[in-house]
Amino acid sequence: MRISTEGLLIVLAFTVVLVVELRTVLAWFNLELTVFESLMFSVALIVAIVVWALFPQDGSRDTDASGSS
Amino acid sequence: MVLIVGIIATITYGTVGLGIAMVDDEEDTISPSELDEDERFSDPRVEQVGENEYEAYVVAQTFIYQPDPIEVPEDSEVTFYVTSRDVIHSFSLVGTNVNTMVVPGEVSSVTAEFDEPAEYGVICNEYCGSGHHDMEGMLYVVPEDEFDLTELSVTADDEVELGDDATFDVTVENGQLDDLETAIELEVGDETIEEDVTVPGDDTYETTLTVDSTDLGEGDHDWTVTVDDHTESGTLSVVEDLEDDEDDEDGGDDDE
Amino acid sequence: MSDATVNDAAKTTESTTSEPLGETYLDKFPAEAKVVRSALYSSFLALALGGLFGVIQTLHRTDFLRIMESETYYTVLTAHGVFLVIAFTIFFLVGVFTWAVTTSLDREVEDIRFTWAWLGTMTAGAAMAAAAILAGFTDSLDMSADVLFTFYAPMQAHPLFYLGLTVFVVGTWMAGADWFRSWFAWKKENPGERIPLPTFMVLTTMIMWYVATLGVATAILAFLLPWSLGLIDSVNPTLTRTLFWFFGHPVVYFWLMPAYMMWYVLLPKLSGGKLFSDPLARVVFVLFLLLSTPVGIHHQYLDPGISEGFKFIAMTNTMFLLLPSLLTAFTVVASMEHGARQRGGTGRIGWLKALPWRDPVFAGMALAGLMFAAGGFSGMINAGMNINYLVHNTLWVPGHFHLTVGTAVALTFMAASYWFIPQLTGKKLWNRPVALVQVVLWFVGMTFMANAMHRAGLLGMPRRTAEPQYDGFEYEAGVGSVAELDAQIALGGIILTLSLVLFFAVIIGTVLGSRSDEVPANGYADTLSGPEDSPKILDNLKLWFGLAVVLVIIAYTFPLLSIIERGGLFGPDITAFPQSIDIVSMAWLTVEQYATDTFTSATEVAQATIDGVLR
Amino acid sequence: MSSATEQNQADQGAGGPQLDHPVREIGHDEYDPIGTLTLIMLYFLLLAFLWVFMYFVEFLGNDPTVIGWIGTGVGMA
Repeated sequence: MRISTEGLLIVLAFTVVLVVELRTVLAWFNLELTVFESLMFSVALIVAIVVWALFPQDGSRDTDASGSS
Repeated sequence: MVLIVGIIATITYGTVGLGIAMVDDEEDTISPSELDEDERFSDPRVEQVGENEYEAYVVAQTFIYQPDPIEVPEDSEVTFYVTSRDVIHSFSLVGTNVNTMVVPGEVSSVTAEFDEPAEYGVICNEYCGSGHHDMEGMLYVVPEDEFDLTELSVTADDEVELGDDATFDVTVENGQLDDLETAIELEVGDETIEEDVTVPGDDTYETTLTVDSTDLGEGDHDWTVTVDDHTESGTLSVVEDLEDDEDDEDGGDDDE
Repeated sequence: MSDATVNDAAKTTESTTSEPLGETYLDKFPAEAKVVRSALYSSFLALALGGLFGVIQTLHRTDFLRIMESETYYTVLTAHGVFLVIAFTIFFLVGVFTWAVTTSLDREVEDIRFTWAWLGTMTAGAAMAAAAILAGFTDSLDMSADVLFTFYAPMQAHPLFYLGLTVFVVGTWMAGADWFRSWFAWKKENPGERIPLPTFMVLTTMIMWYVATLGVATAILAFLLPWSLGLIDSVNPTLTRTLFWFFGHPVVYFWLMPAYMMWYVLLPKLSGGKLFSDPLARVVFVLFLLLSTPVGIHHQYLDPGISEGFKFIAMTNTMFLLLPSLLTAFTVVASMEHGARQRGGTGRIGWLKALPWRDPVFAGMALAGLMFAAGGFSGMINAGMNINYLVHNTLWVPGHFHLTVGTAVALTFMAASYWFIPQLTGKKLWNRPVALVQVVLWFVGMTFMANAMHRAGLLGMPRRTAEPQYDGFEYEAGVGSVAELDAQIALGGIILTLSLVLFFAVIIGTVLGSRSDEVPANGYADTLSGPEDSPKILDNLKLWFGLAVVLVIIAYTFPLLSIIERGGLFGPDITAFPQSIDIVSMAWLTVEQYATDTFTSATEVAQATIDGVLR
Repeated sequence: MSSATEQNQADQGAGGPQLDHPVREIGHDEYDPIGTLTLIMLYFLLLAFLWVFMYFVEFLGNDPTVIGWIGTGVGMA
């Protein structure tokens, strides 16, 4: 775990905001994504963040909170 | 502070520089129960009031707009006078900045320019009762050559005796300000009568067309009167002898 | 991400509690705790019902699931609106205000029976209004109140609805009297002392409320109630509408002020710091007191029968109302930064990572504040006069207030509940991770819903409709499609419902738990710059009350007179004399000049205070 | 950063009211809310940009718009 479970949760929450608006913002720059493409992109982004977060850096600690949520 | 002043400045620019006006209190109040006696709202309609200037009198009520659809020409400046017969509604052209509340007792007047032919949905965006979501109308902005405010009405005989003349009283009303140059065309049976007319602006032209029933022969004949895109039609019976009240042939009104 | 270590280290301390243990509110004020608890439970009941109606209508209007006739939609919508923005928020805030007054004055209420009496009055009123609304679901009762939260005449509700609202408001007036009574008693014992900040906030908010409710009280008692009872035949729809918005705009500050109070007095403490500035906080509340009411006409930009000049003045006032909110943004963020830096945060942006994000109370309030920043933007658009043509009565507007009252207020209240319920019950919060997931879910759900609502509004999709699908035309979406926006709204609604379920799980779990001595002590944040730094004049409530009344008189006399002149007191059947409005307008311009001067000097005081604090 | 962490842990060990003085105490005079100013400036820039976008692109691009002349409204005459 690189960041705490709670930290990950917050980061993911902010990612959602980004993802929701991404398609509109890109459209201003004439980058038209379909719903499916943007969905795939967001899933990929979230998976990337989760993988990055879970990547074992200093052993496996921090299990206290994740179990109950 | 800078932000606030900037915002107010933008709005002021919109008002002064671009001439964007708010709905306001320039119109007198009106009693919603007396709309039928009001000269503007007893007959909801579009009227031409100047070159490229039109006025639309619209009544909103649960859960319709009158008139529906509203038709105006392109390149026109239209002032909508909207009032309500019952509760608070709105008059909103979807996807535009034409949007006003419609309050009973008040007349909302909004002016907008329509440069190109288009179709707009008109919706009520203020909750007005259980059928609120069904309250919609249409506004058609049509090409100039397709637009007219001409009204045609025809009074014709139902039945004539063989040998008599069948008469068609044609009234053409020109709601626009320019003269209307057109032709009245009557087709009855195999006969065609045409009359070129000029209807002065904001005026009415009346004429009577006659057809000798001998030319038609006995039997039923469908007739059509055409002025531009407007038509009126009906059926004329030519009979040997009128059964009763022989000369009293003031003919029922044509069918629509 | 080097700060992660700090987080990890701090975590062990926090996993028990983020604050020192000690005497809870329940220990100190057992009788008051019971009242506050009852108020909170009432508000939770309203929240549960309102939330349920919320998800039903979300799925209905987006056409995903229609379990009822579209006619019934408006009953559901009325219930959703009234239960959430009136019952949920106000029951919660009277609880919090009682807590704030007793805690900060450090004294019990003067007479607990009176305290119960106002809570009982409010409950009775709420029950009456709720009965009238809910009766709309059944045909067997000849009663309904499908008039939505705004109850615009000539739409009429059952008299019980108007009566219930009146009784409810009278209850809140009594509550205010209770808190003023406490303050008077305290002042007698502590002459010359500054009013403690939380009490100051309560008192200014209540003064605003007294002024604001005069509008709705007049509308109901003089017009709508007699009219619904058949005593008078006709009402002037523009007049009652204007009186409604006289109250209808300040009421949003009545919801918002307690949330602001939480951000000022709890959030700095939870961040591990102190409130940046006590005087600035006072200035903010005074500005809200002064400016909240004389702005209501900005809800009527598109109304016929009100002149453009009045609308412009309402807009100017409204724009200045941005000032206290922007000051709040500064003060609250600065307080959080103070906490973060005390916790070891560094850098221009990096300090954000040092905040206690794993604490659901903190995370909820911080996310609520962030959403409020976004809502502030759409609020600016709403406040703009001619740009209002673009958004008026479209889905943009619900998008806006789901960010403000639906998140800034509701999420702050929910997060605050995680702090209050342990205080009031002496029981430890059940399951902090679930609570954290709950607040984050609310944030995510509202992101989807509010975003899509704003965008649908820009396409011209109306609010307050059961079926925004029409026969004659289709919306033109620039990016994406209407189906996509509908899906986002529905998804948001479902996530929010899930979040609500978790909220009730945590609350019920906590209440059913057993007493614990691990509950943090009752208290509120210290200040970096205390009341001693603020000009004494800020505590002169009489002055501010007087000034608020004057501003309201200035802002409303002429519009109201003009409306009455046009349409008559009792509606359009009475002949109007519109030509005399010209005279009124001339007089108005003079008065406006005076108002601007007054305001400028008020702003100067604020500016001076800010400068003083920043130095 | 690491020293701060240690100090924090030390505080915990003492069992005192940890988070009131978690790492260091910053008083009024030494506190410089630079991060807040950064965020607020960013927010202001965003607001200004979005306002301009909303007004000049979304609103003015949403023709037709209600027009008229100032002075027709009695209030401003």
